[in-house]
Amino acid sequence: MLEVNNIDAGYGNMQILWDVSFSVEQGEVVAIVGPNGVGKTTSLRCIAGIVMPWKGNVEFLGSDITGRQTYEIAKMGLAYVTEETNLFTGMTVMENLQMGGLTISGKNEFNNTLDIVFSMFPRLAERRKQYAATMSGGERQMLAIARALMLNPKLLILDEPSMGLSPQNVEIVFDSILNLKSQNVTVLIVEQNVNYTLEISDRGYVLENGKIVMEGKGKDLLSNDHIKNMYLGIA
Amino acid sequence: MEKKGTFDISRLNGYLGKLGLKPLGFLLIILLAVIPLIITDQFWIRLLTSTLMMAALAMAFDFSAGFININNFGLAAFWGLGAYTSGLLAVNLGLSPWLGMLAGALAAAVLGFLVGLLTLRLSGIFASCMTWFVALALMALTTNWVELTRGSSGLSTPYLVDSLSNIPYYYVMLIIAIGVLILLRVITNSHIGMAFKAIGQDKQAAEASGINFVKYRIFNMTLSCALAGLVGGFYAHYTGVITPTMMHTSNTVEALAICYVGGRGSIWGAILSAFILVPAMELMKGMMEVRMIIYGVLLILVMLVYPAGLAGLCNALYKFMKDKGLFRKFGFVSKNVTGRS
Amino acid sequence: MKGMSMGRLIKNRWGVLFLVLILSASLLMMGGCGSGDGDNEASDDKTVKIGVLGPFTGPAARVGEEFKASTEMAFEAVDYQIGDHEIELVWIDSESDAEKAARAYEQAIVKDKIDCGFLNWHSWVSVSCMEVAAKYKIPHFFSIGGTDIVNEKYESDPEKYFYWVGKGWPVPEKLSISYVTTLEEAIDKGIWEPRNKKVAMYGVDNDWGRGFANALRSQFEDAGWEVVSEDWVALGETEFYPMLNKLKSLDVSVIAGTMSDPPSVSSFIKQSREVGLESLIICDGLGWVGEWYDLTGEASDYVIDQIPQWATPEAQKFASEFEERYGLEPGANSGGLCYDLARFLVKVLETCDEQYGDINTENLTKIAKDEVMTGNLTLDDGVMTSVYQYTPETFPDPVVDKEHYIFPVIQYFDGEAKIVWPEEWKEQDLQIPEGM
Amino acid sequence: MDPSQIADPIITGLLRGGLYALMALGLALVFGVMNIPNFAHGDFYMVGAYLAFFSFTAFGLGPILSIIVAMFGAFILGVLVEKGVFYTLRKRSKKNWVMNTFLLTLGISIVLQNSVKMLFGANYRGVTAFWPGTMQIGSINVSIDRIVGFLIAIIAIAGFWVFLSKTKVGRSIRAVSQDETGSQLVGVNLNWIHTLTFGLSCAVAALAGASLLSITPASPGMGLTPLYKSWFVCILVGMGNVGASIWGGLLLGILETFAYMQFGAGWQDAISLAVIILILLFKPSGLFAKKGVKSALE
Repeated sequence: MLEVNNIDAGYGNMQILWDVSFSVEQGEVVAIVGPNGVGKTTSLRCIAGIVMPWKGNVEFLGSDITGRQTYEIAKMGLAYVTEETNLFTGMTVMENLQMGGLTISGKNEFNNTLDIVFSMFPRLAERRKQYAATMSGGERQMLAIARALMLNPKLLILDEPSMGLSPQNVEIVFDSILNLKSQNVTVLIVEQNVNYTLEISDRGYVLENGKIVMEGKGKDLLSNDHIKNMYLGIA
Repeated sequence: MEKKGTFDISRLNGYLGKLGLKPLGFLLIILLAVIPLIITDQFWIRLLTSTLMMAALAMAFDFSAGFININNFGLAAFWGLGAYTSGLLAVNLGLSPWLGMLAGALAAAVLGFLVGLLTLRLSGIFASCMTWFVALALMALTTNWVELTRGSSGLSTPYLVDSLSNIPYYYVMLIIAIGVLILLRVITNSHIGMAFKAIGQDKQAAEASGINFVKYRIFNMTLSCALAGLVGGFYAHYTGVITPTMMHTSNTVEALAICYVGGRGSIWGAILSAFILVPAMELMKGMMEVRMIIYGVLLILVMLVYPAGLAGLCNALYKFMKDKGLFRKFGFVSKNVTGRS
Repeated sequence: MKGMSMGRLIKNRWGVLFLVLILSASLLMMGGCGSGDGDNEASDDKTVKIGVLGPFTGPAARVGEEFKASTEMAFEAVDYQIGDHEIELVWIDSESDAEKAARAYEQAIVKDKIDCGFLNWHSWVSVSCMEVAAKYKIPHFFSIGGTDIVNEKYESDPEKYFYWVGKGWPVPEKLSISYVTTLEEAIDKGIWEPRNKKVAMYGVDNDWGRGFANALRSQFEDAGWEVVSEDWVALGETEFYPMLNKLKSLDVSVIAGTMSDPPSVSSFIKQSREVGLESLIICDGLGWVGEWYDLTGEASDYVIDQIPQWATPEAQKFASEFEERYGLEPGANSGGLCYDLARFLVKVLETCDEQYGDINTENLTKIAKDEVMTGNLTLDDGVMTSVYQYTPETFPDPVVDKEHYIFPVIQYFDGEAKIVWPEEWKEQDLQIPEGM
Repeated sequence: MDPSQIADPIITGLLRGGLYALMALGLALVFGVMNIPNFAHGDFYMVGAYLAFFSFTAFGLGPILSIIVAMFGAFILGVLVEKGVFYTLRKRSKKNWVMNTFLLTLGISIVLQNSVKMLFGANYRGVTAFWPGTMQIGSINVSIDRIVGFLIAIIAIAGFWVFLSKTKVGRSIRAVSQDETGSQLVGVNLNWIHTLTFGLSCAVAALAGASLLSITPASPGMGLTPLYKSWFVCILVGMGNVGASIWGGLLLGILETFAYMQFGAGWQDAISLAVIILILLFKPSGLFAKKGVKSALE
């Protein structure tokens, strides 16, 4: 459903990505792992239309979306939870979710989606009047995922969902990802928490220095020596 | 890397470099100095005097706008403050206009210092707004304190020199303008200039690298205001009458437009654009509104199309010519090629 | 930074094109104008340049428009020709600001090389331009700016400031006394029984407003009135509720003062009715511009002003011609007075031509000194007032009395002015609204 | 002390403040959503006044219709300006955006003012009254025009509040002001919202100019005073705090009226400015600065 073909990208004069290609199939959970600053986030931004790739193209649901505007891509059913979460901090939980469901036209449909999301994140249901600015890191991450789900996405992209969270909160977030997987949502996830991530992923890519250096089934990658060396600290 | 044949010119270059000048700029200054010998028409001399004055104001503006990223929206008020200080001292205490100019600069510096303190905690655009508010308040005060300033009726001030000729004024203004240019160029080319740029771009990062934000910002505001005050002091004794409308925002806007068309953060670009814009505007005075519309459109276009302004254009041409080796052909070899950026 | 600027330049061809265009355009312009200047200098000496000073832009631009129109009409009547001299008018915009005016005036002297100056509206502009005229020894005829400060400046050095030849408007007290006289006469005759003898002064905050209000103030005090307050408002102010409410609570019988710009004065009158001010209003200058009634409406009823009327057939002819040509209703003071003064100037120029055969700055100065100042040369067929004459005693003011220069006191009803003073011209008695 | 001495200035001040609040609302909106410090705001006020004048006098439309025409006209002008200028700049570069747009608005202001001057001259064009008559409030008489003007301001502000908090589009506008990327990610068309916001802000300014026509006649330079008044308000309450601008507006109105009555008409600006500068000295982010909202502080 998503195909990234040979993209080069960067900022200003600095190239970050070199001939990067990967794909995500319907119903899969795909992970991109790699050290800091190798271009994981940049590649996601290329998909979401925030960064324009210099070369190559991105196909989503069979159509070329390279150069399309972010909001158009979002409307096609691609939800992207960024590292910074990009929540509307001056709005309540409810309003954030209403914004997430902006593309839903009918009132009933909206309420149904909301029910589903609240059933996944009961904690948010309790706090619907709370301002996003006053929430804890874990709650924000949850809200960000919930807001993305309000889009009824065909593909959900998560960028470092465990970033800066306490172990307890990390668990909550990963549980919800597993939950999504069970509900047959397609997920593309970028994480530094390699162990956890590859555990729950169907397939994985390893990005180093702006290039895809390895790809394979999640479990296979976990047992790979290079991965063990580099990311898991197992000699 | 000095070549034998170009030894002298390189030496000159070195001295000028210390003053933040280039040989071409130096030539132009000499040209300006001899202009009254060539053009004797009083109108042109007056026009050039106004041009130099606007150039000096625009340079003072650029010193804040182009470096610490604060558009001093109240610059005209500091200009007016200098003028009123000097004018009032001359009228009431009989102080010589020459000392009055310095007093004007001092008064503007003090207020600039206070405004610097006042805006210390504010970021760029809000600091600009604050200077604007202070300027509006100052203008309101000047207008309403009729007992002191004669309010909007204007204050008649003694002339600087007792002569029908405008040439003395021209030279005084030329000296002030060149002084401002060299002073600001020397400062901005030194480590202080780097510090200004650093705090203008990112306060946190600058502070993290050990730059004293408070000191530099206040120093910048004080100096920029003081220079405006100095020019104001001159102006008071040039026109012979000053009114509170001097402090009007539209005068700041004029300096601002000149600064931006010239190229922000270059200092010397302001002179260049003043020499194009001020005479052009003056000659179009018959077309009142049209000329202001041109001003506005020019400002919009520069911002949209080529924000580096005239200075950026010149730098690009300079570099282009240097890359093609055109200077070598003419014997201009510069040690310090980035001196003008 | 530097490395990038070239890259940007190449990428941005439009930018380069645009800047090059500006550069070449401005160079062309400078070149073009430079050569134009050369032509001017080469033009023959027979052209007489008259710098007409007026507020052509800014808050009093409306007055400037009337200045322009009436001056043009006066000179068209002689076909811009005095003897074999051609007259060229140079418009000097004072923008209602002393400093800008002085700059523009000096510019006109050095750039356009005017032979003499003419007209002006504001006193503070007079004061600043007097200095310039004195500096360059250019005679400037018949400026309307009338307050004491102009006279004071003249008296401080009559020799030096003589070049500001004759004011077209006397000091305010010479005219403003008529208001007090009008009210006192009405009280004597029993037409009006004021509930108290309290008066509040107001004025636009400049030489004119303060000069006028101070003159009127002492005249009121001399007549036994108590002045209870004074308010100065900025030029262009349109918000008067706070001030009017204050005046209302002071319970004065009369408020008196002046404002010279149309938006202020019309807002003031309109709002005075809105807040229900129960005082007789003396508003000097309400009718100065033609369209005041469009701005105030019926709020101007009962307001007292002092303005010459289009009384004579010549005056009416001028007014209708003016309106036809410029689509503006002329104000008596700005349009009419200016027309008279321009005709006076034409007379001055003609006399100069007859006596010296050449019109230039020097000869005009002599005419000013020998003929105008002495009262030999007068304009006695003015459309607004009987005779414009100066005498060495009154100089720089014109002679003010019923035979020469005086404005009737009028009261407005439905946009029409009715003369209520002096007795000889009176159209009706002073009317006092209910409850005052 | 006579209670009316306190009450009268408060009433007068409130009537005045309502329109300041309306102006400030538009300014705060554009700054909050688009990060543009709009120095041409006063000129849209001026455009509104002119449009209302011509609709009322030349075309004989009623007062309400004239005001509506003014709003729509300014909205369209605002949309054109946004598309022509800010959109172009946004496409080119977002570097140093606040300063660059500030200069652009200055340019727009110069162009608008002088174009109007060229077209209609420097004359003052006013109407004596939209709705003749006066009304007694407390101990003072007030013209119906002022009361209607105040009501228009209050209704417009209330309408805006409902629009921003209860509708999808309004919420999107707020979302954009809080997080541009976030709002794009949920499918908000940023360009559209920007254009709409700028147009609305211009319409609001024009609304204020049009409703005040009988008090302040239209002239090319009339926009400067409302411009800096609305800047006072915005900075006073905290930049970008759209909701608080109403309180700021009313506060400024009252402050000015008291200054006017105590010290005379000329001093109101100096006094109110001094007070504002003092307040900002102690509360640099404004009186009602909200956490998480863009503030003036570095």
